[in-house]
Amino acid sequence: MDFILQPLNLVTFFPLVGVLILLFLKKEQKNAARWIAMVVSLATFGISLWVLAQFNAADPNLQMEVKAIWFSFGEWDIMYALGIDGMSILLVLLTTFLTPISILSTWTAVEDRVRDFMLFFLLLEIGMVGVFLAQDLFLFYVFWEFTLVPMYFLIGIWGGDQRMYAAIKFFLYTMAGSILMLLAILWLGNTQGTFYVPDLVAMGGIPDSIQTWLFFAFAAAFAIKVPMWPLHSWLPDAHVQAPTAGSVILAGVLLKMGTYGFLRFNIPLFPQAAKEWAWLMALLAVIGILYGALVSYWQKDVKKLVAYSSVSHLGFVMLGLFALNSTGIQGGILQMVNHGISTGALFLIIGMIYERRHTREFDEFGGLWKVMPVYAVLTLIVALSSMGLPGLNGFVGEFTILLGAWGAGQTPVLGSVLYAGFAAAGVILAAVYILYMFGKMFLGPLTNPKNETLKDLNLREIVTLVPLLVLIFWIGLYPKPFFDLMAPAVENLVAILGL
Amino acid sequence: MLLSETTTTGFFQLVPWIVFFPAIGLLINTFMPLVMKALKREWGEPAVAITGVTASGLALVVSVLQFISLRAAHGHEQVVGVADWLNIGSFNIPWEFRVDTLSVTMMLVVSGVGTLIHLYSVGYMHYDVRYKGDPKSYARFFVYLNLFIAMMMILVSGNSYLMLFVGWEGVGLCSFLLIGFWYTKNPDATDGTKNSYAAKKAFIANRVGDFGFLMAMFITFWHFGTLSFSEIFPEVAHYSGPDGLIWWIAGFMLLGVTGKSAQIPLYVWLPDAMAGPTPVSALIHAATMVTAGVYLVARSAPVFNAVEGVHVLVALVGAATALFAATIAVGQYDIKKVLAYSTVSQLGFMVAAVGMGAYVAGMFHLVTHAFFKALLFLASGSVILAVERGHHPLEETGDAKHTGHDSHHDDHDAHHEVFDPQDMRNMGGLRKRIPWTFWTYMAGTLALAGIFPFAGFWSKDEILLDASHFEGTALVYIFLVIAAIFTAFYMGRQVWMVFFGEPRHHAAEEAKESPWTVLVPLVVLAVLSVLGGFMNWPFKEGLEPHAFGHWLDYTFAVSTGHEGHFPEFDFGVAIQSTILAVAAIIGSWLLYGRKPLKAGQTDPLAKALGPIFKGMNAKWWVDELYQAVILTPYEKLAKFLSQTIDWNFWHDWFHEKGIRDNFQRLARFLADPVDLGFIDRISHWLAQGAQGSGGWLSKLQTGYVRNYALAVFTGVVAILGYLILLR
Amino acid sequence: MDANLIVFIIMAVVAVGSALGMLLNRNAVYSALFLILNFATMAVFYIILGGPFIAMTQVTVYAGAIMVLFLFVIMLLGAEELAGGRVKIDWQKPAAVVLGLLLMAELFVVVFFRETVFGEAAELTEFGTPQQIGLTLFNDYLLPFEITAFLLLAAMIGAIVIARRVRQKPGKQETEER
Amino acid sequence: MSGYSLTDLVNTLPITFLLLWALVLVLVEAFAKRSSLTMVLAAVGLMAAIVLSVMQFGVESSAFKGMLTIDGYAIFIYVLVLGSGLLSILLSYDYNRRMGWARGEYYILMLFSIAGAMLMASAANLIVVFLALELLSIPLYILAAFVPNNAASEEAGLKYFLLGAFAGGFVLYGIALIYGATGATDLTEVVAAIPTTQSPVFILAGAALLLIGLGFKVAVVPFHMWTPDVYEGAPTPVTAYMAVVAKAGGFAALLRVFISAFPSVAADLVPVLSALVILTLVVGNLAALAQKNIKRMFAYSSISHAGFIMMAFVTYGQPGLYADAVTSVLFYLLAFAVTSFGSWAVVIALEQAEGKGLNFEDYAGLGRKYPVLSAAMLVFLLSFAGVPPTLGFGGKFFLFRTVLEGGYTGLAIVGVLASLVSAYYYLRVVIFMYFHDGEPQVRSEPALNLVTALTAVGTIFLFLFSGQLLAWASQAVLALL
Amino acid sequence: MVPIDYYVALSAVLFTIGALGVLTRRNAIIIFMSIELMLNAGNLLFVAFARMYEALSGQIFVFFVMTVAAAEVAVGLALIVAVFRTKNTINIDEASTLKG
Repeated sequence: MDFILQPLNLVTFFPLVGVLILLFLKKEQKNAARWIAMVVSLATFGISLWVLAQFNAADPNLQMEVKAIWFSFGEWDIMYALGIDGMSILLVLLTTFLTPISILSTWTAVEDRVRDFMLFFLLLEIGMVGVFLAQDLFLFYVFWEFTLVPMYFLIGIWGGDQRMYAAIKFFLYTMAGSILMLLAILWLGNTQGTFYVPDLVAMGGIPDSIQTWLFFAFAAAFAIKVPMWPLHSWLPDAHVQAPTAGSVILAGVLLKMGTYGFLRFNIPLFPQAAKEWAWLMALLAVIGILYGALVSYWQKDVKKLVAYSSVSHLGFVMLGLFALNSTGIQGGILQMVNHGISTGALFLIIGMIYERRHTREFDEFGGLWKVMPVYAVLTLIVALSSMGLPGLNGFVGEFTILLGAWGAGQTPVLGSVLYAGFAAAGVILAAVYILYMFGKMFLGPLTNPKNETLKDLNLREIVTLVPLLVLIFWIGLYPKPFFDLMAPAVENLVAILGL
Repeated sequence: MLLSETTTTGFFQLVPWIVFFPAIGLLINTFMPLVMKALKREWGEPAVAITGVTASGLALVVSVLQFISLRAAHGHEQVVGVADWLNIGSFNIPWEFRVDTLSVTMMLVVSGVGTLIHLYSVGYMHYDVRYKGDPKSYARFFVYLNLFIAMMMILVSGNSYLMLFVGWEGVGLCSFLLIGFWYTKNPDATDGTKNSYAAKKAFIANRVGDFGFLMAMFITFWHFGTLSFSEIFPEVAHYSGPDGLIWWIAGFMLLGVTGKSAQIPLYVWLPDAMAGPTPVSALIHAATMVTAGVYLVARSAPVFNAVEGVHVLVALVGAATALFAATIAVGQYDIKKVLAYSTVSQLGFMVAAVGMGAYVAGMFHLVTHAFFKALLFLASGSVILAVERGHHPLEETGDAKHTGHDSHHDDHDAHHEVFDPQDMRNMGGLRKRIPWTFWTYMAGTLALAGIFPFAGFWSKDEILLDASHFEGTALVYIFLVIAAIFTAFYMGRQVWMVFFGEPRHHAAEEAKESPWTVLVPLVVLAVLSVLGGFMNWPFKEGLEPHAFGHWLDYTFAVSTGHEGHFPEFDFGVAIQSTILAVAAIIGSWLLYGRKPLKAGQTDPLAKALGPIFKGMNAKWWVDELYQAVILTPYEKLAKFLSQTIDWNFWHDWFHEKGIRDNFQRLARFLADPVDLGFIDRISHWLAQGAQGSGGWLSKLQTGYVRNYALAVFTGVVAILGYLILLR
Repeated sequence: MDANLIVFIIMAVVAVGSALGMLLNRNAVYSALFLILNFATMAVFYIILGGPFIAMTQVTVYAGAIMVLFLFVIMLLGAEELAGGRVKIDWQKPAAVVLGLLLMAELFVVVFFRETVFGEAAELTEFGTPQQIGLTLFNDYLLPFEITAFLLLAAMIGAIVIARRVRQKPGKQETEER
Repeated sequence: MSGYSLTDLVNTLPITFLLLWALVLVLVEAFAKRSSLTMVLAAVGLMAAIVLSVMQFGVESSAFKGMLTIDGYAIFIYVLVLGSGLLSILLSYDYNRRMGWARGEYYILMLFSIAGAMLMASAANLIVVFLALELLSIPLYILAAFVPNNAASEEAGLKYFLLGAFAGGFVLYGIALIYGATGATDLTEVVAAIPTTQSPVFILAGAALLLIGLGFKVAVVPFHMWTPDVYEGAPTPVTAYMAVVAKAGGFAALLRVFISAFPSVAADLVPVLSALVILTLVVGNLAALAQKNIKRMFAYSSISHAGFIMMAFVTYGQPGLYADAVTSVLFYLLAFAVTSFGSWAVVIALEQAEGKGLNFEDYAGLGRKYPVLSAAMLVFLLSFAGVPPTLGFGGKFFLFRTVLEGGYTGLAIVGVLASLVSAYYYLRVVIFMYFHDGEPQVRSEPALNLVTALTAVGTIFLFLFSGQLLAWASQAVLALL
Repeated sequence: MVPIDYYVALSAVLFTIGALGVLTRRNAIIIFMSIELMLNAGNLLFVAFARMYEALSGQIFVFFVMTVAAAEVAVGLALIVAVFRTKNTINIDEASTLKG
């Protein structure tokens, strides 16, 4: 019992309680399903706050570890090992935070098979939290792959017209990457004799040439998930077709699993390869930043625009991580959170208008500010956060990333400040497409008569957005607590790199 | 001094309130309408106005207190920390306010002019929201204005480049919001005056500048390890790093300056920005925000001083802009466009000044320009308001009726004659109908034209004086002098066209003077425009000499490491420029004053200059050029990438056709080779070769068991063959 | 030349010839008869190789019982010759022949191109007699023997299951059992 | 003279009991003529045999003059095939009645076949291997053709029979060659004689022919072609049974024979095995993609799973590695068995007479109408695709691990790519179940539901608690040599 | 005595002919007979080797093979008869409805 009540066990598996209760509901009990999911996810969030309270920010090591031998195979011990440190705690909090918000957003949007929806959603939460907490590669892989399944259904059942195509593409794409990672994991287990990540990191000693192979095998999985250019082709499909809550989680958390993977595994496990190939990663990241921004600009569908903007934003994160210095990595981590909040909020916002108008084409909108001022203002704030306006969260992340990348550009890691330079140009392009989006939707005259009777946001919708806005301002104005949480762990990581 | 030293130094701790007061104001005006609505009451215009003006006014009070304290502290700078902000490893930027003479000067300008414009807006916007048919926007306007004050205060008072950048982008945002304030207007305009388009344009052009700023910050940080002014400036003087590094910093900053202060090549957004309500044009796009670039250069004086060559570059950019914009201003008909290009031109003066290292002159012109250009814009707003009220008189009393009026107004815009209350060709003879406005406008005009003893004369003269001494290049002086001539000319042209002659439109005929809230700020600013020049009295006799210069020198001397020298007044330069200005005004009288324009008459200058005037009127086709060189290619590229590369090629062709379809084809083949006719063809060929006759081929039968057995057998032969023969 | 060898060659020719006869004959009955001939020659080889009991079993069980069963079924079904013409997959036959030749070649390599060869075996008496076979079978190979018992039982049940089916044909009803 | 004692019977009690029980059932069927009674008794017998097997776990012995080896490995396979038999019987009963061919011989034949599979797992003599193979196969030929007056079923039986006998010929010839090289058929004698043999090429060719014969049984490409046809034509419970038990028996014999007797040819066989694996994975998976009939799809998928298992077999000759290889094969077999039975149970629940209800379209709307059943099917499909947290993933994980340990990275990459492709066709079923609307016809039969539930829960829980299972499997390995 | 290798060679020829029969004939019964020929080729090998090693186990093996053959014949002929009843032919090519 003590084992089960470990904080990390609880935070990971508490949603299972909800799943079990939901199993016993009837199909017709829609509201009950909603409330159960809501309460359970809120409780999970509460538990994650409890974890935060127990977390010692000054300690760079794993904390609150839960460790047990799961099973042995040959000479391996495969561990059930969960642990949390500065690199993962924010992402765990982000996950538990976004889940109830997403659930709230589905209150009226999802009417079909509500129970199943909530069931998949809670399962997804388990998988996501598990990914961020798992400290054993095997366990990590289990959670990693497991997240595919509920998401597949969220897209496939409750998605748009092309949902089947999108769902299967999502599944196969991500799986394609992760199986290569599986091989690399096995290789590591074979040569190093353990899957326990801290041990693997401590051992080191993988020959450089092999590090490169392993690095790219892991990178294949993560880069597809992120998605890094040019592996992003699944993203617009998945995002556009997913239901709102699915998009929120997809953008908010699932993509972070990729960047987190780079951070947690690629960099510390293969430091040599990371240093050697940082330029390539940074290059792809920068291309992603510019490409995503340019492509976003030409979209006719709001959701697609935001989807492509994720390519751009995640490019920033990757650039920060592969600056391989404390500044860049911390910026990268924070930007993961920022992107989760901002893009999550954007998807919520798109969902709100979609629920009203059942379209997302720009041409259908225009001048919405007039009829939906509250909605417009909230959108504006989120959009500005997304384009990195100082004082809002996006800026803090992007600035520290660019600063870190610039610094890395002066060292052999990247070798050129042009990475940071071009990435910074992405800031301009971000303004272009964000303002394009905002302008198309809210500014100009209200020409479409269908929009004239639109209702402004109701209280539930505002409540859905407000927590995100609070964070947008909080991180933008006073990010210190966030940086403080991750700083020791990141310093530790940078020390491993030995730069 | 009324206050003791200890109390006055205590005022420094109040400095964050220059941001907090406006912030509180904007929060109140944002949320109170919602709260009151919930309470079934109304948060009316008076409440909004009082809140907004008070917020700004309190900021002014705090600024004044800072001034007092700083005087008491003999100009010693103070740094007031509020909280940690970014704290990453060695990178540590707190929220810190810097109180020194430079920042306090800016604070006073911003909050002073800002408060006046708030006051002005109380009356102006009352009418404007009704003419635009959206009375609910009144509160929104004050929210934006307060936000702007807060952001501008952060900009001028931050103790680090990063904090400056927060304000820098923040005011950019406010600019965006306020330009797009009437976001539904002019949807069909193609010349960039489409309001939402103008707003975007402003933001994006600014972002390009911001990009430069960011770059400058990155270089700075990685070579000085900090972004804090107090730590960088002492280092810069004896910097011994890679060559050209500081040059890059300064160069990138210049890019930022060209964005924010509307210099070549990024000035294009500012004229379009006049789509915003007039108080906005006055406050943001004339008096304060656009001078942020000038402030940045002045603030970074040590950086600019530390490297050769940058001075020339900055000064040339400024001077060229001054001249270029002045020529365009000559060809405009829109009253605010003229002032807009005038602003660009005057900003060019300032940038040229600070570029030359004449920081005091630049700042001096910044201050006086803030007075008289704000005045001009506000007065022009008053003119516009007057014309608009003449065009369709409003019932002053019943707000309730305005909703009914809204639709009428919209219809009017859409279907009837397009009346532009800002077009000078629709004015004329307004002198008698709106005398207060006229006289204050005159004060502003003379100040801008640089006529003794108006404020503009002193500050512009100081710039010209410095330019005449400038060792970098003589072009700066020449450009500036010509620009000054143009300035006088287009202002003369404007005054003749607007106030003299006969009304050319019934609206001008029935124009009404504006209410007192509009006029009071005009008068105050007019007084400042007249007297403002005396604060930097250039003679040893009379007033305190170079008071403004010495005041600022507390800052510049500390930061640049050497005392400023203040050039003696040069009568040669002064008289020369005055004569030229007067001559230009006379020239404008000859063209526009002597024979006032009639309705529908073409501009006499157009006849005289022909294509040149056309160029001036068309802003030298720079917008078109940018459209062709940057925007269209950008859109083409975006379209190409997104449709052709990303979707058609990468998504559809590569993934769908290339991978998926071929994959399925292969799968089908493996599962059912016979159906695809592949094996049929081989069999056909075999049959032809072996039998020579295909008569019996028609009897189609398939024998799969034998096929299967053959497969097994093939496997056997192959495996045995490999093991026995090949191995 | 050794008389044994001559006998071997003659018998081998007969064996191969009869096998080819089975392979090539259009008529199933003839094929079966050729196969019986082939099995009989096998029995001769078995005797030469010292397996009189096996040879006897070969003749009685294989050539006798099993092949009679074949013939019976052929006759029963009236399937001496196949109805229908040639087949569509004509590449099968050439391919099969080529592969068959390849296999034979491979096996010949196995047989003849080795470092050591299996030479002539030593003279023996008292080998492969029924008594010896029986002893070995029930002594060392009891388990396989038992397995064959179950195998035959299973086959028997299976044959019954397959054959004992009530079938309904239009116009006549009959119950067939085997 | 005999040298046999009661211990021989005791040691082989699971097999002997089962065979004797089958004899009893023959009599019962002959006189009682009630198929339900036979069915119940068969199930009881299987359960008893399971109990007997488990009781023997840990005992290591040989019986019948070394003809049979009873060790943990054998017991593992015993339990696996006995359990599979039990599940098959559960699947069959209602099905056979509903389809109208309920006959007691069905269960008796199944018992014989199971005994054959068990003998294959224990066989320590090539003669026994051959006979056990036939004992496994001959009932299967009949079971495949069990449907009366049904052309498809009869065709399946005949095809299976002809090709099986053909493959049997190769096995026989292979054994003969080995006998020729070593003068022995007992595995220990063979391995002892190999170093001194005069004709190593006989060993090589013999081993290859054995591999081919057994490869036919487990459906390795290019010896697989009977599989889809037979799986489609045979009654579905028989298909389920065949897919698991024939594979288990085949691999059981393959591993024991090759690891015990032919480690010497391992190096030579590696390219052959690798080629077989790659062919199997490629053909099996790609062909499965093109299927519209679910039975055929599962047939091809089972081919691909044979390919996966063969992957581990590639490493069998590396000393110190065969233990892992065997463990992962056993685990994979178990995973495959559990998952496979579950999925076939769902197929049976949807199958209609005359071969209807077997196309993907017939699964449309299953997710909405029968959430539990479709959830179970989802679990099975995910397990097949190797998505955690399912047994299938565990199986693949250990398998790939072994392959990588052996140094066959390329093979492992082919393997993971194949599993990716497999996800595609499994997902297609999921798509029909969940994303299409339809009116699926489903039968709810207690036995069927029991099997579905057991296997679905097992698929997940056995993975989560696979520690014990692995321990068991790896213990089973230790006894092999 | 004749060298054992000759027997092996003869067996190989017979085995191949048997396999060819399976591959080329369409009559199910002849196919089946060909398989019997293959088994016999194997038997010949066993007997020859038994002679060479002077071990009876080879002959025993032949004995078992014969039993297996008998069992197969019982089942196989039953299947052929069953198919014939349904399709009225024993042309194996007719048994090709299952494909794809």
